[in-house]
Amino acid sequence: MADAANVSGVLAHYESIDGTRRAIETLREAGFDDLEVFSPVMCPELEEALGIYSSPVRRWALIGGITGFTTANLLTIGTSLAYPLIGQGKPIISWPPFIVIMFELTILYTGLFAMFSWMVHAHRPKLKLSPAYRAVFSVDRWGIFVPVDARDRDRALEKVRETEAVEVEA
Amino acid sequence: MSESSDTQAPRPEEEPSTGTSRRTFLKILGLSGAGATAAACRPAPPHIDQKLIPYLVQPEGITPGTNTLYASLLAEAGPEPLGIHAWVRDGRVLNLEGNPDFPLNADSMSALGLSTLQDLYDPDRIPGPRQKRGGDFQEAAWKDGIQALGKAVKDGDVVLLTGTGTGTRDRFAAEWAKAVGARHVRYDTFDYAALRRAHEIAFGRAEIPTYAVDQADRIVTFGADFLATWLEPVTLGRRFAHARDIEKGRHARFTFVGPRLSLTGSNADDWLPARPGTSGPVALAVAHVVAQKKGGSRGLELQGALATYTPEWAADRTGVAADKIQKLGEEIAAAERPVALPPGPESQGADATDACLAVALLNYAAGAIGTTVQFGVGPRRGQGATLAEMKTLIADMKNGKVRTLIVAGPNPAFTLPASAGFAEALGQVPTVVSLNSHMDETTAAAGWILPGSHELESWGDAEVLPGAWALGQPVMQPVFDTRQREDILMQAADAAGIKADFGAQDFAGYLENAWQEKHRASGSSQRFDEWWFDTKRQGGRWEAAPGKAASVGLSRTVTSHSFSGGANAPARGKFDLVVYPGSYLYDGRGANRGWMQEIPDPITKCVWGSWVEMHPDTARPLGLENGDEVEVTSESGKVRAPVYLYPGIRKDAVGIQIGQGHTHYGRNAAGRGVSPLDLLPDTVDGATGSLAYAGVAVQLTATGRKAPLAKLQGSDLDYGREVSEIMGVEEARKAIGEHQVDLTELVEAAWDSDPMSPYRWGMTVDLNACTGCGACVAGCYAENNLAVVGEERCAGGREMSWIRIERYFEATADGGFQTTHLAEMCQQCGDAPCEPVCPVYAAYHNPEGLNVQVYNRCVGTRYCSNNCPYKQRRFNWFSYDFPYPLNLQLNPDVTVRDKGVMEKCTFCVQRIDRAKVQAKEKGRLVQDGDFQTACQAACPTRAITFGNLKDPTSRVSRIAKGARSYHVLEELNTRPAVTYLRDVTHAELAQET
Amino acid sequence: MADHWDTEERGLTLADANRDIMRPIMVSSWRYWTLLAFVFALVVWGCIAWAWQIDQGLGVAGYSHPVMWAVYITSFVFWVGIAHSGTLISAILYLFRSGWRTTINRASEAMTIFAVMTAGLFPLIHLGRTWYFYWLIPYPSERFIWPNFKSPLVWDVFAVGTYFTISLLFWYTGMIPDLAAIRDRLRGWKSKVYGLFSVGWQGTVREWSHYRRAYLYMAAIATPLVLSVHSVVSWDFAMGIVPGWHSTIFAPYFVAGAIFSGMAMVITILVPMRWAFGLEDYITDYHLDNMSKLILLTSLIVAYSYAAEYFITYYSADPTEQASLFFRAHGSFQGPFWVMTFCNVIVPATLWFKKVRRSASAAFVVSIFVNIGMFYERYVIIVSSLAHEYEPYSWGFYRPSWVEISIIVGSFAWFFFWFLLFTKALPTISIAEVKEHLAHQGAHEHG
Amino acid sequence: MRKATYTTVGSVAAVLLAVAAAWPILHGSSAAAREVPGVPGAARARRATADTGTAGAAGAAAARAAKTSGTPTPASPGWYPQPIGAPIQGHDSLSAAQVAIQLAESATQGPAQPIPFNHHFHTTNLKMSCEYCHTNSRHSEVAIMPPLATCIGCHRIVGTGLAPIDTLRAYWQRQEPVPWVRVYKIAEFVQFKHEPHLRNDLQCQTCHGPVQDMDRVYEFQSDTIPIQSLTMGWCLRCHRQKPQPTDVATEYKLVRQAAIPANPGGTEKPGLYPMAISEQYAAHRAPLDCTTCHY
Repeated sequence: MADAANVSGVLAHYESIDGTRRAIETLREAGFDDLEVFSPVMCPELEEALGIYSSPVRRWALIGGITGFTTANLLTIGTSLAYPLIGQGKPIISWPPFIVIMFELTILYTGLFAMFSWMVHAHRPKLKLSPAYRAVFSVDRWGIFVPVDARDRDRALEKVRETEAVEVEA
Repeated sequence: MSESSDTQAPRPEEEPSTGTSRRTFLKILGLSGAGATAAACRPAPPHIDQKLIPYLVQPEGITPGTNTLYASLLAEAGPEPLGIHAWVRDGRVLNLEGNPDFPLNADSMSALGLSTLQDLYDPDRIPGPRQKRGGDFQEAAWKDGIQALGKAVKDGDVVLLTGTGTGTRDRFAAEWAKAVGARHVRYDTFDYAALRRAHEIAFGRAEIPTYAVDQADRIVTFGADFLATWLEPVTLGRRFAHARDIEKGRHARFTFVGPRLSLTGSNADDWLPARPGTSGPVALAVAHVVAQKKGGSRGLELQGALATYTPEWAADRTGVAADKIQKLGEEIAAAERPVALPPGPESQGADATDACLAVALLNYAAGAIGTTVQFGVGPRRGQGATLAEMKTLIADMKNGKVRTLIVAGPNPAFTLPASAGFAEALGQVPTVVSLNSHMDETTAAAGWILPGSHELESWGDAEVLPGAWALGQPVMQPVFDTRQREDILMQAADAAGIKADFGAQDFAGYLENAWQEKHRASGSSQRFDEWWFDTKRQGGRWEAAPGKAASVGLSRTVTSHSFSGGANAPARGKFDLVVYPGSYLYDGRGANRGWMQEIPDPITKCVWGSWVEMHPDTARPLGLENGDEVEVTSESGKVRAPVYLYPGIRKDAVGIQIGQGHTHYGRNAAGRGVSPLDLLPDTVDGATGSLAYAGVAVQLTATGRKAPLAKLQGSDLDYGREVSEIMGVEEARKAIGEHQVDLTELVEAAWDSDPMSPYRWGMTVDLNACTGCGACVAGCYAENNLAVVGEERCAGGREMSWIRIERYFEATADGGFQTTHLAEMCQQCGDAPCEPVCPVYAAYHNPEGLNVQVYNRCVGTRYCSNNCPYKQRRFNWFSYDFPYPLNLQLNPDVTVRDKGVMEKCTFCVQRIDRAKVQAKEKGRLVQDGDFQTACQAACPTRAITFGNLKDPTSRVSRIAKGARSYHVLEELNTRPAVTYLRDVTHAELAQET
Repeated sequence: MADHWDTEERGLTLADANRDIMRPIMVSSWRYWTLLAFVFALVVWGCIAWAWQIDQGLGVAGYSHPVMWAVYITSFVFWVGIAHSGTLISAILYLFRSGWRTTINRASEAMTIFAVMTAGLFPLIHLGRTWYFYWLIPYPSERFIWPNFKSPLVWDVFAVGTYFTISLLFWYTGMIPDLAAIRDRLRGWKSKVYGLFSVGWQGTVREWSHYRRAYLYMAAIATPLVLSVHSVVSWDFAMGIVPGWHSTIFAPYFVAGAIFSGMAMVITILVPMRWAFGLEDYITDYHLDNMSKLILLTSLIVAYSYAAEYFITYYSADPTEQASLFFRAHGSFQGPFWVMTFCNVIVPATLWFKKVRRSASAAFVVSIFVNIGMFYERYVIIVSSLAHEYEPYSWGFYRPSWVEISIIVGSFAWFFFWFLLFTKALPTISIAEVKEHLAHQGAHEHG
Repeated sequence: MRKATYTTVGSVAAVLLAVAAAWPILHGSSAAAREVPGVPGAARARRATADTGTAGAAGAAAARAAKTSGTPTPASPGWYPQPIGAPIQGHDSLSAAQVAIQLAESATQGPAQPIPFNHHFHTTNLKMSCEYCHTNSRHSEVAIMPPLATCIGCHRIVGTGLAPIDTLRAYWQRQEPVPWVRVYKIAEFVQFKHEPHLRNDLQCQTCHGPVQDMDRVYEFQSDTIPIQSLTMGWCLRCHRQKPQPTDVATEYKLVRQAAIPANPGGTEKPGLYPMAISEQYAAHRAPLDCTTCHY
């Protein structure tokens, strides 16, 4: 095909999650580990198939929480000491009300960290899309891209043909 | 130099502004307190903001930015002469306090007295000479005015109408009238002719005795509202509080006889609701009983004369049960030093003299004459023309016997009943010249207005006690282009070419001459100028006041005197009309003073209007509720006003207050409310010819409309919520007897104030002493730049007053009620709910225990107000303006609050601050007596005490630990710094459930 | 009637999902624009009223002395309450893996955002000196003065602020794959714009894996957040000593109320929406049924809270408290009180009947009642409590002025204005999640 | 392995963020500085060079000198109240060159007055004290502008023929006060009092700057206080320097202790504190309380 030219690899289209999963397994057995798999929907099965079991995002979330909590502490206590004014005999540093602030800031920072960490780890934001990306992948097709150079190309093609690919670009 | 500066050039020690023109020292504002003239966060007017205008010559004894006190006299403020200290800063009078040396009101004030400030700075004052051309007044020059007046004087048939007085001003008026061949008529709204006449009949002394209420152990008034409007309210109020000082073991039982519980009545233990104009017969019957029971020589003298006037005789005439009269009589007979006070205007009918005479006899029978009722030592009071005499004047005016009428003070066109026809008569007089400072009804009918200065801008004096003289000196340059009244008259005489020798160029000189005589008479060793200087400093000379009362005997003729049976009962379907002078408006002179309109009436708690008081049991069957408009009709006229349900009035009577219903007199007064004087026929007391206010029957018809009635009190009952507390007198005596003051723990908890601070400011309010007169509220208005917001906003609950007097009814066992007046300001809680909720620390607890409100930090969340159980915080819904010259009265020490800011009482923190600075200079802490809060300074009965709760030696810390002390809403544990002392009554209270 | 989302019967495919849900974005009608213009006009009118109030001072509103808080704070609480269901549906139901949220979460999250945006206006409108609102925000200044963190109002600033941020992120994150889909569907500058917001999403499994975690954690933290926010709001009152406010039941009571009103508002919005955009295949009666059940549940909780409030008061034997609650039901504000009771307790009871639950129009009517009822609830709590406090002297009354009414109307317009823009510019249903649902169904068939 | 990196990076980030958040609180000044447009000192030097040709060079030189020599540092703040008898800051301590700068710029700064009164001449040359004319400063909250009589007192004789003096006399003959233009204007909601400040031995120069070296008085902006003058922070810079009886933490402890009336008869009882402490309190604690200035 026309645009297959600028793809240095093999791109296969699939119409179901299971098909894709099976294809991935086949390809990985054949030693093609560095696959790029496109999916219109969120499907954990494929992650397993690709051997992705964990994401660092959770650690970032934790760190964010800690940061927020510390900030809240410093903010509430620090400002109260900056100009100590007594109201209704409450201590200058009175924890119960401060806990509300701490709670809120903890949540806030966790959220922000989670958000930005997933983007960082997914190498987003990006304006330029991968050459292997096809618009149908955002509609109802799954895609597997096997980046191979000319030498392995035929072997890859033949492996791909074994799978349930509905369309193959090479 | 402005016109004003060519009035009498004063001496440094009197006048802070030698040589500078008025405009100039107004600008000195810029120097001291631009803060006061400009609202928070709003730029001040440029001339104040951008320039610094110094004195030309700084008068000695004046320190810009500090208050200078001047002793002076208020003779026309209200019912009584008040000795004052005027607080003057940068040439402006800021505040008034009582003059402690003054023999009458001493260091206390009345609301009316304080509000003269607003009279002085009234934007509606007549700014300069005016001539009526083509129906309305045009600006004119002084010299033309003087010429015109001079010509009129030359033409003759002149009547000079002045108020009554006991001083040199009165003497001058008489002398001037004589010199120019004019007729001098003195007129006051309320003449005490009947009282004088009665004592003339009884004891051959045509004078008003002084009622030593403070000496009494049993008090009964037959209608006199002596705590608000009758004779000398402030003085009598002080005496009354003294007689009922429970802490000293005294508590004279007090009975009120009359159709309507006035402010005085609301302080009484018992109420005998006699029909209007029938307190005389009651007094007779009581005297009868006393004469029987007490016997003694005096009793025997009278038994014969009083034989026929039995309680039964009185009962069916007055509507008071015979047994009650009997009981009262017995109690008086049993008392050691009882006192009976005569009817006041509201209960003076066509037989006023008889009524007063009856009371006089009662006093005689009870042995009060000479002890609690004293002759020859009482306050002097000028006698004005009675209605009868005024009617002759009116007649003369009508049939052209009067060619020129000079009005210098009174406002008869408003204060005389419409039926007397003074207003019409004015029309018949070719030349009417008014020297009044306000555009009142009389002045409005004048052809020339030569505005006289306010008394705070004028010279004057008064003989307050026989031989004791008070001096009134001008405490500031005239605000407007006005002149001392007497000077105008003098100049007019000159213009008329009359060679009258007053011995001086102007009245100031004339007055000084008069005092030179006094100096000679006093035989003082001082040179006159020194003596004169001291006189001005202390505000008068009282050494000559007589010590002991004159002794009097009963005149023979009395025994044969036949008394009237009092006014007749109204026909079926009609009501007795009770017409009474307003506590704040008095005879209407308070009507244009914003404060007097906006401070709620002590009884009804209504503002800015008129109302018809009715008993609920009468109104409800007629389907009338608060605010329903009714038309009140008598033979002489009709008025329309909303109904107000008041359980303190007889079921067959309706009450209307004097004071509203002005057609002129300024923005606050004109066209507001109604005047009951329109309903009065010109019936007079037979013996004296003074107006009969009582004994008028009126008809009531509901118009079916609602009329605005701005009542500020939400509920009349406190539902036993520990807000106002009252206890029986025996219980109180017991408690006080057993009580030990414990000063080991002065403040409940440390954070009430910072442990490191030597201060915890606190206040006590003695509900037993508090009569509810409202002087404290006026004092607060004057000190703290409180805005006057007007009727609609008051009706919306947006009044700005920092103190309010809550009036609650406590049920008594006999189905009646006792009234308590609770002066409530911010309680400065130690554990203040308002503080922690403020998101920006605008409300916080200061180290000295004050709940501070930092106006410029406030963003206006209003959470503090929600969280204040006492609802003592006030919010600036709008930016309220102080139209010139009212802004000149603003206190530079207090920020004027702008819209969107919460404000409240902070115990006059500005005064605390000054006191601390001065104390630090002396190297000590602030002590008792260093300063007073504004409310405390004003209080006539000394019900308010203020001081440092952490100082074991301070009065407040002891009083706060007293037997009767409690905190409002104590169960909330807000630990207020304001402690209340329970009210005490002789009445038997119903069990609160 | 299916008791699940019967996609097979309806024969939906992944492509259908894309097409149907994107339709409003692709085509537009004059009706839409007229409606938008009308709503915008109302917003402008509200702004004028506010400007007048700032210029004149708060006096132009109907406040009186005891009643210092009124309809502005009422609306604040009301809108914060509305905001709750969104995150509840998206976060809590997500954690509970309730599939039926799939088609309604996007719209309700959008509603959340706009509701918070509306709610956030009212504290400003209500301030006496709005121009100093920033004093409530902690920022360093030369004065050394900071906000008072002991004040519930400052808690509000943080709670609402956090809630807005988190909801926005959550909403946006969920939308990224859909934005990508739209990007791929469109051409030209529009495509570029959507491409920008879709942060170059191309749905590789690696992206999905991080994305999935992030989304999960946000759901996890949004859940406690959603419960905390209305608790904090309720403490604005519970922390006060005003009788009728000072009650420990407030936090749960308010949270339940919030979800109650929120769900109602979701129905109020979804029913017309699905009619207008023909989304009956996605928002089915089954979904309405579930939402109605939630409304019924929360209505019962709210009813219980009303009862509990009275019981506690009776049991406490505190005269002021009792007087206050008696006044609430029989005083000058009894009208609003009984409206509230009727709308929040009686009307939702009809949802016991499956027929009502399953009928869109019926559910819609009920939801309208609930919205009204919940507005009145806050009104009653705030105004009637303040009007009848400790000091009998300062018992008062309150009636809103034209300014307040204009501003309230304006605020509703403001909310719908944003929502209309949303329906035009963004997928009103989460395409990705719908397709996920369909895809896995497909998978089961195959497997 | 990767776990470790994440944790380290994370914790570092956390600390950084937290400190960033806390920075302004711990260093109010740095925050405050942001609120001041420009650094006055620098600006001043620039003006000097710009406006007055030759004096400018000297000015720049002097400015440099000042940097090295006696410019007070916050550690020992020159603007902090000095004991009585100490040379008035800037009067004797300023070098001739610095005086030159002062004069040069004061000639252009500040508003023009109806009469070009020269403080420099009266104080520096004639060695007149400030309080000779501003007599009130120790007795009242306002220092007052001198009454015209005070000026005339000397100038009836002195300075005949000088234009400004004639203007002055003209005012006197017209018996008209001089409408001086206000230089220092404190916000209306601040209740400032001169007397306590002078009684605590503050020099006029502390707030008003080296007036004695000003041809025309302008609003003084101290180099050592990086805050707009006459703002709250500007005041607080002194007030916060005042020795406090206790630091906040212990104060708070005291409050709590005193809340429980421990050991009866002891002085720890609330309210009954040894007057010594109270006096110290009275002397020192007040200046930080809001009610000192706002009511």
